[in-house]
Amino acid sequence: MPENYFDHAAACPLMPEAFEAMKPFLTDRFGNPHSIHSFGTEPVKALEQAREQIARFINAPTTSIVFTASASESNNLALKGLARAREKEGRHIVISAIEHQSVLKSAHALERLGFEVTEVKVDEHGIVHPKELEKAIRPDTILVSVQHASNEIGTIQPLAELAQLSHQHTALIHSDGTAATGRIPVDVTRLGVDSYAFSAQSFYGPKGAAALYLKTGTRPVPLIEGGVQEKGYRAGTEDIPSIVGMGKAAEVTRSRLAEWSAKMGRLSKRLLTELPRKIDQIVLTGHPEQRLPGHVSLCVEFIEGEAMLLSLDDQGIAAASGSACTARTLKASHVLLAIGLLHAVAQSSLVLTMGKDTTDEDIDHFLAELPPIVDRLRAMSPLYAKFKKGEDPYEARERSFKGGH
Amino acid sequence: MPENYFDHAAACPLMPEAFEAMKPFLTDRFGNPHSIHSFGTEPVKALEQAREQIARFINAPTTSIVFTASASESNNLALKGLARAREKEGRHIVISAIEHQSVLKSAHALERLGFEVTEVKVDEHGIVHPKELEKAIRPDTILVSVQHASNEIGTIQPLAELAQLSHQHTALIHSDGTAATGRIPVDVTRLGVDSYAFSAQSFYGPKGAAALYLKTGTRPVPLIEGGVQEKGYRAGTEDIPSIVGMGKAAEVTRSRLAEWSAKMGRLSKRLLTELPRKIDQIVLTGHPEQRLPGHVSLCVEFIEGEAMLLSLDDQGIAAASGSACTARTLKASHVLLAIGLLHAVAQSSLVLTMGKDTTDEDIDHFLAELPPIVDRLRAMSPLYAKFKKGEDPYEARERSFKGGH
Amino acid sequence: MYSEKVMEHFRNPQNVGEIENPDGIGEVGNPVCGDMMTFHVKVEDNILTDVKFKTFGCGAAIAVSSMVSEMAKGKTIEQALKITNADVAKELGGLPPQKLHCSNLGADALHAAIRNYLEKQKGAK
Amino acid sequence: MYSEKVMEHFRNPQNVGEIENPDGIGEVGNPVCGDMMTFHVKVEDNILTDVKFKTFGCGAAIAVSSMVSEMAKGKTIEQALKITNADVAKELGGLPPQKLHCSNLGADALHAAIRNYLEKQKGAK
Ligand SMILES: Cc1ncc(COP(=O)(O)O)c(C=O)c1O
Ligand SMILES: Cc1ncc(COP(=O)(O)O)c(C=O)c1O
Repeated sequence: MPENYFDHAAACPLMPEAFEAMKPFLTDRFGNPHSIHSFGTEPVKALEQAREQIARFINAPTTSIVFTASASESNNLALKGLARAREKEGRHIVISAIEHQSVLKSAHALERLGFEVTEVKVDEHGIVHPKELEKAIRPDTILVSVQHASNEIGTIQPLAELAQLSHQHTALIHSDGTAATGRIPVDVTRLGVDSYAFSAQSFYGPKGAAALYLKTGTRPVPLIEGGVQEKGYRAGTEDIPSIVGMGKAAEVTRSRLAEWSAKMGRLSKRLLTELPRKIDQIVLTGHPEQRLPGHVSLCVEFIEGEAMLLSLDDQGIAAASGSACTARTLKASHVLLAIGLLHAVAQSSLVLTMGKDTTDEDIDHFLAELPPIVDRLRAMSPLYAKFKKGEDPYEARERSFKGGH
Repeated sequence: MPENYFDHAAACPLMPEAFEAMKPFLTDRFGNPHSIHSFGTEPVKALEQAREQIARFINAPTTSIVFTASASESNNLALKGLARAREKEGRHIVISAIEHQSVLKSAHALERLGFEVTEVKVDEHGIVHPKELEKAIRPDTILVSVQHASNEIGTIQPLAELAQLSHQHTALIHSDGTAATGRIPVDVTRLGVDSYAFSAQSFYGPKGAAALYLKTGTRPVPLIEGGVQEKGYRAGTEDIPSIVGMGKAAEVTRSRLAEWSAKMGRLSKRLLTELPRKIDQIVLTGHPEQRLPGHVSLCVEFIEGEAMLLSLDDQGIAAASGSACTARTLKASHVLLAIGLLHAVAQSSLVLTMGKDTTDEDIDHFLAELPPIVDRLRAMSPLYAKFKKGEDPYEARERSFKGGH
Repeated sequence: MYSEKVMEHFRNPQNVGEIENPDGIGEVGNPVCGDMMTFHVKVEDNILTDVKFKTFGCGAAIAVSSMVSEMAKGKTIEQALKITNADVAKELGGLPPQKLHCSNLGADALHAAIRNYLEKQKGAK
Repeated sequence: MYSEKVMEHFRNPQNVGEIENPDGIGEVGNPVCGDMMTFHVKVEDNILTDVKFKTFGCGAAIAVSSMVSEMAKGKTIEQALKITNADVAKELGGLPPQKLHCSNLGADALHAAIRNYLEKQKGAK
């Protein structure tokens, strides 16, 4: 097992407080909250307490929280559900070009039902400019979806402004908050969004627990229908242990976030400052200031992401990449392409996401280990050889690719 | 807390073996199975091991299992996904009249997309007769959905026959196995169904873990889209701890089922025999022989279900009812009406579902406690008073209701 | 789910039964919907000297019937007619939202029995 | 994810580099898709006396390159042209399904270098 864990975006450890809170519900308090008998009593209380904890975490009314099983489910419910709920008012949807696949694919699935989707472009730092959003909105736009922050490049969007703008044009706005919760304070009321998706995993809660905030009056067509759980917005027996864990994690994170956030911010700043001094030809991705604390994303030119990850792993460092290989597709991350990177550069992406327990020693270790790895892989790289000879390693190939695909 | 738990259909306790198997994944093995680094290694192995355990549990190939978060989700995915996948071949769906809400509502949601739904009636024991199914099937029928067994009345369907018939008419057949798994052996290959929904809860696995069996070649349009998890049939980071727990529960249940089933069968037989001797005017619901072991369902005329449950709870007995009050609607269970019960009789339903740890003492206790409860509630009941006076307590009211609604 | 007060009335309902030769009878609800109540009242000098009920229904329906009967007993006709469902729910320490219709039924059944008495009085004149 | 053999070749790839004045050069893949390999071969008396490669790509791509170079070295042209992607994957103790295209690339790059040599030979005649 690596000792330096820089992949909190992929999975966060469950905080012990949350596990402790879950235990009774994994053992004797196993009842169904809808039961009439006493086995239902504790679970129903626990369910509503978790709802309160989570509502407080994002400054929302308790009644506005719907539990789901993943951020992907929350995004699908919001996109598909809100579009279908408003289809009589219009059939145009606007999303940013750097949304998570669960938003992207939900939007494109709606095209098969007769909706039209416009993707708003972002600038080279991944920012959705209000001006660009305004250009994309049409009179028949019913729904806008812009993430709060990016897990791939760390950029935080000017969400409150985008929300205001959407509302001026009578469009609802959904936001995917998966990357933001647990890193920055979230206040959905102040942000003014109509719905907000997030999952327990981003703040040391259990897997299988997530939520969708629905502003009072926001009523999506449900995705999973059946029983009357979650006011009919999401059928299925409630996963009380996971919901309880999510509630506890939200409560603890809320009280510690300022401190965690400051520390993670300082550590990511260190990397962002020191890495370019140690390694040449790297591209820091995302916004230099408007970015998530504890988030570092870069491209190390001429070497491929997965090869770096495997080498880091050998040195006890766990990290991620947006390269095609790591995503199990043949295409580089659409996010990295959207900010204007060449495909070949996007293949060399490295994403480091810290957590509340990341230390300066972790950073030291990383700073010591990455440069020799880069050297070794570049020594094998035909692209680096070309670069060293003064040739352009990308140009011709990038062009042939764009023609070819 | 009641000591006599007769509500395993609502919630089963997690078996300790499953909890033990989950623990490492709730603590240090928290990684994401899609990660390149070593934190992904154990989770990905665990995921595939669980898939094997679950496949073996229902005698299916390992590749045919898709994980979801609830039986409701599995039913929604099967119904909506298969209908949409085959919509070019026809737009007619057949379901039985006694399906769970998650099947019922999924089918009716499809009506809004242009599908037609026929509900096949059942006989007074809740059996879907092949002849009735045949009458309902049309040339444009693409999908049939019949549950394997009923959680409300315990009846087991002649599923293999119904599957054969559906296939003769080139319709796919989905089955909701939620009530069957954990009570009777399930062999989806022998049954011949195209998809089969079930959840870990019915066999002492964790909440939040469920699956959909998809026969090789059966390809629903996904409900939750995004990442490439579960071969694209269900996006969202896998809930490894719950999946591991489900796998372990399946493995243990598979090896003990014959024994548990025999014991539960003997205990439910005891109740079915002794209850009518102790209480007059009760109606045993469901099929007298083709029924789930450990399942007892009845209507105790002239008293309402919830009142019985509260009284039982006071005596330490946890049970369920299909009455309107307990279902939080104003309508009595559609299942009880479908088998021909009067509304007023359906309101007096009582459902007892035993588990692997239910004992003869539990049965003794129940047999001792129910009769005085019935006496007390009947003494308050205006319907019982009418019955005692020789009047018909239902006739006029039932008629006026049928006219009125 | 229910308040202690509701459970107390459910466990030990007051005034269950029928009155022999009642002055008024009210019957509301429908077993088809899960609740039915009959109220019997005895009236002397404009006062409800006795109130009895029988109820087919859930825990709330039984508790409400018991509470209504207690609240009505000893009151004048006018006072009893002023008992509202909100009063009943309040006296019971609250009812779950989905059970508020039960408190409506209780007050209705009482009022129906009183109206039955009043109509009989009119007929007798 | 990868077999021990793959990781071994990834960690200590054999024959990395370029050959000065190579007899054949092959370049396949496209960095745009995440993998690119160049193979250099030296041929004496119809035998591959030296094989070197440079690879931009994932762990599998690097391991495949290394394995292909080892398998080819010392073989005749004809033998080397018969090395298939399946052979390479097998020698590596298997590859994950989504990585099989990397083994294609490795064999392709080797064959491209050999063909380059053969063409030059033809040209020289
Ligand atoms: C027969 C049947 N199918 C499906 C379900 C839905 O299960 P869940 O609530 O776990 O999604 C139930 C739940 O009780 C059921 O009884
Ligand atoms: C920004 C963002 N949104 C949504 C998701 C989906 O989360 P899940 O896989 O838990 O459904 C992810 C997952 O990494 C994400 O990064």
